[in-house]
Amino acid sequence: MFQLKAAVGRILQLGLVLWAVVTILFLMFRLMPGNPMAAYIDPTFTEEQQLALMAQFGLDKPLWEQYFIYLANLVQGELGQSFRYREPVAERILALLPNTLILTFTSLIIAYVFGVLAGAYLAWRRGSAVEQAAIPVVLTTRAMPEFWLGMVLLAIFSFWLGWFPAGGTRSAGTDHGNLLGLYTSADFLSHLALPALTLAIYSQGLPLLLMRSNMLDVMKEDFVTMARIKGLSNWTVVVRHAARNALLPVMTSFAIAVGYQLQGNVVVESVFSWPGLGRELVNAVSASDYPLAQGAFLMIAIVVILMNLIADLLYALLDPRVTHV
Amino acid sequence: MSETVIARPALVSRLFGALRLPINDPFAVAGLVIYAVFVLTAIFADQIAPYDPTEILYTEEFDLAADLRPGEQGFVLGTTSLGRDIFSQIVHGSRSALLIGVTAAFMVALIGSIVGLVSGYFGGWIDALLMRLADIAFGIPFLPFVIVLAAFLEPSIWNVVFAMALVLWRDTGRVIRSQVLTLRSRGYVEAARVAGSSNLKIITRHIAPNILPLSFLYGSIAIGWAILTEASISFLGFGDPSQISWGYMLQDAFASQALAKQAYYWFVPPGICIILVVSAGFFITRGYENILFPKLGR
Amino acid sequence: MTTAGKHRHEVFVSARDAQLHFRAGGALAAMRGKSRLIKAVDGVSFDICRGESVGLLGESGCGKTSMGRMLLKLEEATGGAVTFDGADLNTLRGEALRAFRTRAQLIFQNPFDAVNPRFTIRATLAEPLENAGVPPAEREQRIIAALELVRLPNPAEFLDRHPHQLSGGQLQRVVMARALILQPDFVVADEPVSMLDVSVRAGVLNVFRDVRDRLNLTAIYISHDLALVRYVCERTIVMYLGRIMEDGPTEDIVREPLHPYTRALVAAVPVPHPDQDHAPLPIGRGAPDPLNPPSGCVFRDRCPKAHARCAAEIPVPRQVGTRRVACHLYDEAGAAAPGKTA
Amino acid sequence: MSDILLSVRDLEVGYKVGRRIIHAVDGASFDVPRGAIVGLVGESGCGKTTVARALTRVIADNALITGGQMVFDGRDIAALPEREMNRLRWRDIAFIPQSAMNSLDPVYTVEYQLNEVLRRRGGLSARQARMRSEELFEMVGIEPGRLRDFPHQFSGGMRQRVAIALALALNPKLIIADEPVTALDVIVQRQILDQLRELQSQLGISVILVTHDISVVAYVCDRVVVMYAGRVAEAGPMAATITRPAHPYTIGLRNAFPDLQGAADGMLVPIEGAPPSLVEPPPGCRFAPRCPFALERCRLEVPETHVLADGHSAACHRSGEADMLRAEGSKTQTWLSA
Repeated sequence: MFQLKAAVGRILQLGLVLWAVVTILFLMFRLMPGNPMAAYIDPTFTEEQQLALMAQFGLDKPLWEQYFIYLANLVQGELGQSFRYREPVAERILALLPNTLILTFTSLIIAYVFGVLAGAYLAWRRGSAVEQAAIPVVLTTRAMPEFWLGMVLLAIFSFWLGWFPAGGTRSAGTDHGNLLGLYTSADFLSHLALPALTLAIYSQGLPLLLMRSNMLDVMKEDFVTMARIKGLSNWTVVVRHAARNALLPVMTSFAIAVGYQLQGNVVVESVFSWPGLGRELVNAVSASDYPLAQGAFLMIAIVVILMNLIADLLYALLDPRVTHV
Repeated sequence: MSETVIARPALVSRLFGALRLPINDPFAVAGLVIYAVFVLTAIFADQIAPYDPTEILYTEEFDLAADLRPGEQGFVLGTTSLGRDIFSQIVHGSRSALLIGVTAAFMVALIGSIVGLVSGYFGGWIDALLMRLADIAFGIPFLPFVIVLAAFLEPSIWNVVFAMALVLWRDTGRVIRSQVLTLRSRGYVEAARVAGSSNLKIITRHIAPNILPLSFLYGSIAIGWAILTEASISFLGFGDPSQISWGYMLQDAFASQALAKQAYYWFVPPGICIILVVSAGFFITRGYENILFPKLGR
Repeated sequence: MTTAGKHRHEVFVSARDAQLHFRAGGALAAMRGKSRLIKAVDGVSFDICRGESVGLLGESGCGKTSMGRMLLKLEEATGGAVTFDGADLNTLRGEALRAFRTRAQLIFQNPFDAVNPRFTIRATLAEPLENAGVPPAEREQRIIAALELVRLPNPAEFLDRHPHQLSGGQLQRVVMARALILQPDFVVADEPVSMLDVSVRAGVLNVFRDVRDRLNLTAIYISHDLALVRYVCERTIVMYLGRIMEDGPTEDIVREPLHPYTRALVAAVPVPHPDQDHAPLPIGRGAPDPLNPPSGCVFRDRCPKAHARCAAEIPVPRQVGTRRVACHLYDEAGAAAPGKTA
Repeated sequence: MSDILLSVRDLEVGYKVGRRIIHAVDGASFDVPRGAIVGLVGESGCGKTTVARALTRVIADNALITGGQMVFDGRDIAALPEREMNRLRWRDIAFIPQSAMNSLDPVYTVEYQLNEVLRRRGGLSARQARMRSEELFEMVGIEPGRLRDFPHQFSGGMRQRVAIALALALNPKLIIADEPVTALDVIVQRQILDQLRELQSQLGISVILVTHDISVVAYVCDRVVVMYAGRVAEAGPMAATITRPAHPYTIGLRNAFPDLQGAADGMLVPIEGAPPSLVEPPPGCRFAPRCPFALERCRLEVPETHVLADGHSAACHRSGEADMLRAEGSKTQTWLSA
């Protein structure tokens, strides 16, 4: 039986972490040099708007009171107004989230499918020339700045060969109706290709190396030796016993990788002008649009924390040693 | 006490022995060689670089030496759109990389090791507190955090170091803590307790020498992280414009349409340099791949 | 003190209703509701007189090692008291604790784990001397003397070697030498030969017996092996799931075990000759589960003689002849021998 | 049909360490009769476990069988092509490991792991496999209801019973049990040994019981093979070998073993020294450096195996003087002066 109690405990714990991150965010934006009110009030707002915001965020009150107002606003999903877009931050962020998620998941799924298979293969071919050559190459992909890889791919496939567009999610003048229509269109997919490939190349190293080293560890386990002594076929030994056991931590790493990836997206989205959370964060910070920056940061943090939680739950669900006590 | 003075050389040699540098692994050797070249380049940058990296150069015909291809007019790697020597920028870029890499790695390894040691050895409420702090650090998205921090603080390469010290100790701290937990249950640590050794003595004599290799491994990984982070931050335009770094060069190239101009000589070399230095750290720690993703090593 | 039989000396080490309870999985697991209370030691009382050697016998998970660690203040009792030479170990601090650390020593189970692999034998043996403030000039001589005491031939040759250059038997002697170098009066040996090969075990056991007699040590010998305990201890305390089942002269326990658990234990010990009893053991199948011990007598779920009372009431140890037995079978006999309960 | 199920002759198994080959087993010969339990006994590093694994031909990556024969039921396992060897595995030769915890795959139920063997290796249908699994669990004394449990849900003793059930699954002719009770407490150990002995005699299987514990051998074995430093020192019927040992090593071992039924004041006598390094073993008898009876000859010449009586043999130059060795060897003084 799945342990509900343990899961609830973990959720509470991560709730605590979320609260801490929110608090750090509050302090960061309030204690920054200069006028703390600048975090919420654009000097170009009309006086009326300024007063309304002052009241909403209690900016005339002492810091601790502001903090509680800030928390109360957060709980209601109230993140303030973007200076640049003159629209609620929450709406803006929720509109950008799908773009980021689709890029993240597409690239990670590619990376994991490739990484798991290649990792298992390299473990199986341990000591061979292929393995000797592959590992340094994989380590090198982990050492690349993602945005640089994106730049190289852009220079080659977009500017030189002209196979893929250079940025954005759709070509000018196209309209695909709703989101589903957009995401399934060929135009969108050709825009997605390069950024997804960039992130996939960077990310595949993690599942690959993890799968390989887990496999190598599992292959040393007694139960694998026993499977051989039982006369089971090589396929059964390697796939059903070694790979099945090695896969467990790789699966849970997927969720954590989503969290990591989201941070890496910040640069890759900028290179490919991909209208996602990361690029929005960068632009907002550059343009001193603090409410928007704060909101984007918060959203990314929430996904990171959520993914940490999912990783734990996944682990508990997949490992019988945790599930069946 | 005279005894400690005598014991010191032995301790030092023991510490170095503890690092167990993998000199029979060709990739590790390659990594060490890359590090050596990198460090030498950084130290002698002024002697190696033919020009000041920020100086705007002119050709013999007194034209702006802009967008020259490699080899033209004697510029080994060509020039930028503003007429600066790319090769000199590469050479000087190694300075900021070294500076950031080493200080950040040192901070991360130091803080992580101390947290891990204290948390693992003493346990109890200190452990609970430190590990909750680590949980929080794991909840902070690192790159966005650096961006926001860099935006609020004066542009400086130290922002990256500061941010890394604030956040990235978590990985090192956790792993070292679990290592300390195993060590603490070893018979010889218990034996030292029974023999009446103080906590300080047990930590310095029996535990620290065993975790030093791990700190070192994390340090070399952190060098790579620091350089990559600085590159990302500079690329996004939050770097220190007065300091030439590889990330700054890439941003300059990207913003100056180098991709469309097919100016590979401009944006490829800095990338290669970053890859070389970062992968050097990975090569040295090869065989310890698990430490690349500590959160997963349950 | 009636249990001590021939020892009519003062009580040196004693446990009074000693408990060691802890939560498995640490504080974090407790917060998540994952942990459970483990009663490693649960209400153990005994007195050990100066110069006595006592075996703590039991299966894995019976609490014998935890009890041994409490006697050395490596764990603190969570209930009851453990005293050493009249001092309560839980309140021992500062100078008194330092003095205790020189007087009470531990001999480890696994010699390869018990010495720091980076240290030479000299450095290993010097550590307790440094802590005790022995001047450097005297140390070498004390180290050699300690190694001679444990009959390590040509001790000077070993001083600069590292542990991996020694055999298990040699290393275990080094571990014993380290325990003895400060001339303690109390030693706890935790399965000191279980990791060693049979052909060298006897040598280490003989050294242990010899040194104990020569230094008039009070010794606790923790083991799962009755035959070994019999070789080194005149008195044995049999534990099961954190409690004492039977306590008395070893020879009496071997010849005529009283507690049903001890009976099964004695019957189960294999002997190295062909003519032995193959009758089924007088004990139920299954294994002790420290997480869910039965109510009343912790042994009742495997006991062939369990009756209703065993589930309802925890048996109190009673004097039965030379021994103390915690079993409801002896309730009347216990009533005959007056007054001695925990 | 011969009475001998397995005949091992001059078996050599080496481990590649760097460029050298270190022989963990260096010319071991012994027989396993049908329907008998043979104890393979010796101290750590004597090669007993290596022999056991060599019989399955599933050995460490750096290990190799460098010589000798293992004639099993008329066929030499050492020379069998891998395909045919694999056909033999588990159907004819099964294995009980020391730690069933590590030898059962943690992510599958016990039923899955029994099924795997029964169906993939035994060719049973799903229904047959289910019936056989239940039958096997009943044989080893576990409720069939626990088939659906995962390995970690069993106690140490129960897991060892599961391992026995697995070994019996395909009715093998030989079961190799590698220290099957070493990790268990005495009471459970005794219960498992009783179970093993009972099933073995019921089914008429041969068992090789690898152990370091002479008491265990004395409790369950019919024959015993004593190994020392990669070679067989002495082999014979259990009772004869234990009561009338002929090799000085066996004699010494007996003195070193505590005996709960012996006199209370008996002294244990160690064998001084340690087993020789297998990297550079002594040229003659490998026990000679520790042997109180060693002659000049013992240090130079490898002793041959001398047959003493029906099936009892010892590899000792002085085995002709076995009675004297025994008499002298039982004295403490003999061993202390060595």
